[in-house]
Amino acid sequence: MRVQAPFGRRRGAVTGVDDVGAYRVVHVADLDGPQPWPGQFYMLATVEGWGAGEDERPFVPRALSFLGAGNGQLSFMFEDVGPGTRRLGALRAGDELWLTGPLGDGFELSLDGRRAVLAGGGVGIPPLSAWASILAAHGVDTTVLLGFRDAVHAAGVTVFGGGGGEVSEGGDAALGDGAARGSGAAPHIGAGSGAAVVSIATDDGSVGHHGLVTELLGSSLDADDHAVVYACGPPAMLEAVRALCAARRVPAQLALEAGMACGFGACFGCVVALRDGSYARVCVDGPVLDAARLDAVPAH
Amino acid sequence: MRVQAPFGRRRGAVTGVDDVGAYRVVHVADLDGPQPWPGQFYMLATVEGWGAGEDERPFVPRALSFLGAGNGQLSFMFEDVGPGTRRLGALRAGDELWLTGPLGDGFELSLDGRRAVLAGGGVGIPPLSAWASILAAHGVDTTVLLGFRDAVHAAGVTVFGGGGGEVSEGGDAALGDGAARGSGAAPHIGAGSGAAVVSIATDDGSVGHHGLVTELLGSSLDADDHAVVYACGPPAMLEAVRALCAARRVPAQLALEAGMACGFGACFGCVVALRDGSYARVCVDGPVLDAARLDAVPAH
Amino acid sequence: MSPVDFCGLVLEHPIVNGSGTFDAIAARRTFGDALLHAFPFSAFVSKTITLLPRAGNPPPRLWEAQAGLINSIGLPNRGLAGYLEHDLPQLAALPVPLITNVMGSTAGEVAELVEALDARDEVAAIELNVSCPNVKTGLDIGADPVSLAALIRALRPLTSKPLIVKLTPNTADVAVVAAAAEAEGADAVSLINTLRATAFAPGSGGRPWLGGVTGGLSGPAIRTVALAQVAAVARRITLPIVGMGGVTHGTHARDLLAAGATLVAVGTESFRDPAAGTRISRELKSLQIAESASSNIDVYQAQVEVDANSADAG
Amino acid sequence: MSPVDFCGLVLEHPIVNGSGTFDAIAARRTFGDALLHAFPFSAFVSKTITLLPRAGNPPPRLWEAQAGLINSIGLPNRGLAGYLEHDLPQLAALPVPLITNVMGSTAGEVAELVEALDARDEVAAIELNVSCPNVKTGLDIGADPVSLAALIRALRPLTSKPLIVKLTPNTADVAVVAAAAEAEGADAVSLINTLRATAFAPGSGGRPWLGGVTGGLSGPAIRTVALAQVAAVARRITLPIVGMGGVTHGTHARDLLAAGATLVAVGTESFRDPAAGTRISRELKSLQIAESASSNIDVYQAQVEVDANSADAG
Ligand SMILES: Cc1cc2nc3c(=O)[nH]c(=O)nc-3n(C[C@H](O)[C@H](O)[C@H](O)COP(=O)(O)OP(=O)(O)OC[C@H]3O[C@@H](n4cnc5c(N)ncnc54)[C@H](O)[C@@H]3O)c2cc1C
Ligand SMILES: Cc1cc2nc3c(=O)[nH]c(=O)nc-3n(C[C@H](O)[C@H](O)[C@H](O)COP(=O)(O)OP(=O)(O)OC[C@H]3O[C@@H](n4cnc5c(N)ncnc54)[C@H](O)[C@@H]3O)c2cc1C
Ligand SMILES: Cc1cc2nc3c(=O)[nH]c(=O)nc-3n(C[C@H](O)[C@H](O)[C@H](O)COP(=O)(O)O)c2cc1C
Ligand SMILES: Cc1cc2nc3c(=O)[nH]c(=O)nc-3n(C[C@H](O)[C@H](O)[C@H](O)COP(=O)(O)O)c2cc1C
Ligand code: FES
Ligand code: FES
Repeated sequence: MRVQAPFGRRRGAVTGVDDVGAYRVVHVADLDGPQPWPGQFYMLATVEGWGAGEDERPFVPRALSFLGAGNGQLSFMFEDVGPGTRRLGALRAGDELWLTGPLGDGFELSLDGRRAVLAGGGVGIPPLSAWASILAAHGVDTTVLLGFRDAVHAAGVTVFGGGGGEVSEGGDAALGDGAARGSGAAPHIGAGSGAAVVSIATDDGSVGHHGLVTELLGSSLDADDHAVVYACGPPAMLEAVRALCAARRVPAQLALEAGMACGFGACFGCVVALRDGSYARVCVDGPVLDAARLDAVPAH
Repeated sequence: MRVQAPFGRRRGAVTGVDDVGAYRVVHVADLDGPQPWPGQFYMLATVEGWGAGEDERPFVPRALSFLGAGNGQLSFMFEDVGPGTRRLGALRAGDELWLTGPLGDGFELSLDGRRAVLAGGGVGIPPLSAWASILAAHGVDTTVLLGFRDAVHAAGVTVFGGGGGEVSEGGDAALGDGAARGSGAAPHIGAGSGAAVVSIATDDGSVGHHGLVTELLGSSLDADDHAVVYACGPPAMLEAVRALCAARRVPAQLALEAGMACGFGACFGCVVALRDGSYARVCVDGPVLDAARLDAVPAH
Repeated sequence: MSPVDFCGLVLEHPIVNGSGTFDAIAARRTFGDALLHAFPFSAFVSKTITLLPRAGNPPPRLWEAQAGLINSIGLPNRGLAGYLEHDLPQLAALPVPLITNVMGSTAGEVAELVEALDARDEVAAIELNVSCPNVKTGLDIGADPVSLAALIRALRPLTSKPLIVKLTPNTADVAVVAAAAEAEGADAVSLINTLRATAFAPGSGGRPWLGGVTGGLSGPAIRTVALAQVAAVARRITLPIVGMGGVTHGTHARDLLAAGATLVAVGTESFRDPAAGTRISRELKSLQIAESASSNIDVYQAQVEVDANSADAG
Repeated sequence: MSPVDFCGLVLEHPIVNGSGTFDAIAARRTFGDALLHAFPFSAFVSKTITLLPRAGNPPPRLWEAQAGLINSIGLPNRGLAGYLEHDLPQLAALPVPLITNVMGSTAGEVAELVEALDARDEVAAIELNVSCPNVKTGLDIGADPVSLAALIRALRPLTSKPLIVKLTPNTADVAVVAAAAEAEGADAVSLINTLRATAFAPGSGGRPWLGGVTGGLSGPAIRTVALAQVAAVARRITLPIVGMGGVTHGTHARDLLAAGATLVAVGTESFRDPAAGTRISRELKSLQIAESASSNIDVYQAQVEVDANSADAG
């Protein structure tokens, strides 16, 4: 599912900044931009000071999924992993960003009566959180399974159920009736009330299940495999999800990452190898791809 | 006159920032650095955000004369003329600088009974102001002639008589007894009390003489040419001072500028053509050169 | 800005795209018809087309360098037949003339490409990418004036469309190569292509990051190298030149034009700013207006004189 | 860090300076004896010396580029006699071995330089700068394997000191040139020298900024080009290599060593940080300790595995 972007990059002012666990959430004014679809992303660069980080980088803009969108605002969530996210993390209200988007293909709402399972972790949260809001708005009951390093990172789960760029409380529990929170106009395609049940796994056991999120996913699918899995997270996790779903013949949609320069198909830099031997550009053919098209999720 | 620098660059935190007319004055902590000599300079770069300005510059550090030094602090004064000074102008208290220096040869105290005339303008003020303090401390009466674009720039004159990095009031008048302000240990080599009389010329006549500072200098030397002229300012002004002094056989010391990469003789980039046909490196053979060594002050 | 004549093509302004740096088909999917209404270039240069389809290099294909980017894309394309069938109709719908860029590993391959494109009205001009190793010498054909001359000699009779030779910068004296292209009847040259470069995976102890091992450096880092090469070529030949390399602003375009280029191509900057072509052509136009307003007196010199006469300049 | 053997010289660490980027005599005037106590390089490479004195190019000589610097210094030096009389005694007082870099515009000139330096005990090794145009071809001698081979053949018998050939990067295939140097008995090669580049005075409508018109680009902008060239040369020859180009951090030095260099030279970074050599050799040492601590298991791979096994990685 794709919403087209205005042509070119545009400026947007930062309206606020939050810390959510180990993550930074930045809210940006985007008054004239279209409403994006979950799984889509934006290319972002700061207007000032882009280029003077470690090793004279960043140079190209950075791809970030939107976490929330609405009321003329977009929000993004990230962790400091390099010069680009470090610079973005230094943004304060009033600072300006260049943004291009929404870009790429988002998740497909093709449940065919199956239940929705959202699996992911770390900075894979934003598209899943945005997706959970849409599913809730459509009255789809969802199971959300998230893996984190530890409790500090797991606090990132609180963005779930926020929608529209706001951040509300949440945790390892049902988030309540989602339809009430989502955009009222959405058709009620789900069988349920749009409730989301979130389970967490942590590496160190400090919150939720002590172990991997794929263990939660395995148990969940063992219990009921009439599901579609929507996943986003680090490559190794996505590959584990892919393999697990493939083995159980459960359809899965994976929101991939790749090093990008342009985000709109111009550079052919962001490819992932497909099962048929060809390469797909993650930015225009994805970032959400049907897991069946991949033999494996590459390590980078 | 040269004070040697500690080897290598060192970090210093900005302790304060002032606006003085059209100029910015930045104060930097330099607890362990030596006391520099007027006319010497430092190579400066910000620790963060150097390199992301217009056209991905600045890359190399920028040469700035010190305006004041003492009490573990250095101060610098500049106007925004490009990406380097723009970035320096964005510094706030607590931000950090890389600094190397003091560098180069400063002014020589070789009056031989002549009076001291300081002539300059614009961002040529810092070395003259520092020099005026030393001359005052030595009991030398000085005539200070400064040219500015307009009243806003002329307000820069208030740094005169400050010394030690502090900024006091001042203007188109005698600044009083300088020895009292300078470092008490200086020998009293001057015939006078160390008073400085400052005259200003502005392009638009909004303050002081309506015209060029070289007109003030001409009149002053017409009245009494038993003088040494110390000058610093834009190339065209320095060249006018040089020509005027040469015609009157008045010795002059010119504090030159040149595009620099290193500031310590390493790159051979900052040369100026000498009368004898050779090139001198402004950073190690200057920046203060005896005017008699030059045929002309080059435009850049 | 008055229209520009480039090998008989009348273009609205001097800014085109660098081959392989703008996929107008993907951009239309992303930005919709807005792309056509505000198309950033005065002519569209296709990515390099080869006779047979190519998948391109394995990822990673990009490395972010200092003020630049290394790519080892590996010229993925559908091949000639796929280009003619799928891409050409869509590219013909663009509001500007189409320049098709081709490469072959033998003269025969290139000849086949040129003949096929010569037959298509949608193609306004042909650009020849000669950054391709000569099977005998191992050197890029474009690095060696002798191989290049032989190639152009073979191709020139095959088309009456403008033939642009895209030179490689990885050579000892690009002007000599350009002169060889001119002597054999090329209509224009374009330069610079990317500089050969590589990077290792962080902390890997020397494992090349790029799937293709070595790639090409583009972006601001190469701008001053591009300007020197364009100036050197312009001093040697009289053919029109498409100058490129690190252009991110109108001032850079103007420098390349001043160095002797007729057109300027924008590559990597479109990645950072999809509408960079439009912005840069506007910036260029303002500069040109400002310069002609000062009745051919050098604006900068005039400015310097003003400064020198101000009181500060004393 | 264990000492490094380079052509029989035992050096304390692998970091030296690039020729022409550190004037130890001027630095001593500026920094005093502190320079000797904390000398940043394990060997000192002089700037290029020619037979006769040279004043160098008219200013401006520097242009600040994107992540780099263009210089057109023009090899100012006192000439051989002046070097031997004035500079050599002061350079001999440095706490590290001295490598003297020379250039000549004819083979005879270079021979004279090499013979004179061979006679001086203070000189530990001779570096030959071959970025100098061949009067006949106009090409840099170092861009052409044939001219270079002839030159080395003539020089090799004149000295038993290590002879390092500083290659030019402005060539189609630097490995071929390096192989020619090896075949004729050079002891080592060093690369890369600066990339040919230029800039126009702002707003001048195309007037070259540099007094020397064209200059050479150095600094981070050329780092990835340097790494590709060093790797290409290391694949071709077995001689020790002095790798350089844009090194600003220990990681860059480590990359060049991983690519096959024995020593790494720091050039432009010393302008930004006079003690960069010391910093970079320390950074390199820490990296090497960290890597050997992981018992030859690739640290980064190990780290990746740790990440992949963390809960975030699912
Ligand atoms: C569609 C999409 C959506 C995304 N959404 C999010 C999100 O919502 N939140 C989030 O935090 N992240 C997101 N990412 C990931 C984010 O874009 C990348 O992690 C980005 O590279 C971070 O930039 P950086 O400069 O901080 O780190 P980088 O320095 O780019 O480091 C990230 C990785 O890039 C590689 N790398 C290191 N140096 C270089 C180099 N010089 N050149 C090329 N590669 C290098 C290494 O593998 C490194 O681990 C998304 C990515 C994509 C493609
Ligand atoms: C010894 C010494 C002492 C100095 N003291 C002071 C001082 O106290 N206060 C002060 O304000 N200034 C001082 N200067 C001048 C200051 O160092 C320069 O003006 C400096 O270049 C400003 O940097 P910038 O990036 O702001 O401007 P720049 O961009 O460097 O512009 C300044 C000039 O550099 C040239 N230029 C433009 N682009 C480039 C380029 N890419 N590469 C090379 N040159 C270019 C042009 O002529 C331009 O007018 C001093 C200089 C010297 C040598
Ligand atoms: C990602 C990428 C792909 C490219 N693909 C091609 C190509 O297919 N054919 C070609 O002739 N040049 C190709 N180039 C080179 C560009 O057309 C251009 O010559 C070069 O990038 C320098 O310009 P720039 O610095 O503005 O990018 C490519 C460059 C990049 C960055
Ligand atoms: C200002 C300057 C002067 C140089 N002078 C010489 C020289 O005299 N002889 C020489 O062989 N190389 C010279 N070089 C090239 C350097 O030794 C080095 O090869 C090049 O700068 C790349 O390294 P870097 O990026 O670390 O500076 C000079 C470089 C610079 C920047
Ligand atoms: S990021 Fe450029 S094609 Fe995908
Ligand atoms: S600035 Fe480098 S020698 Fe003077």
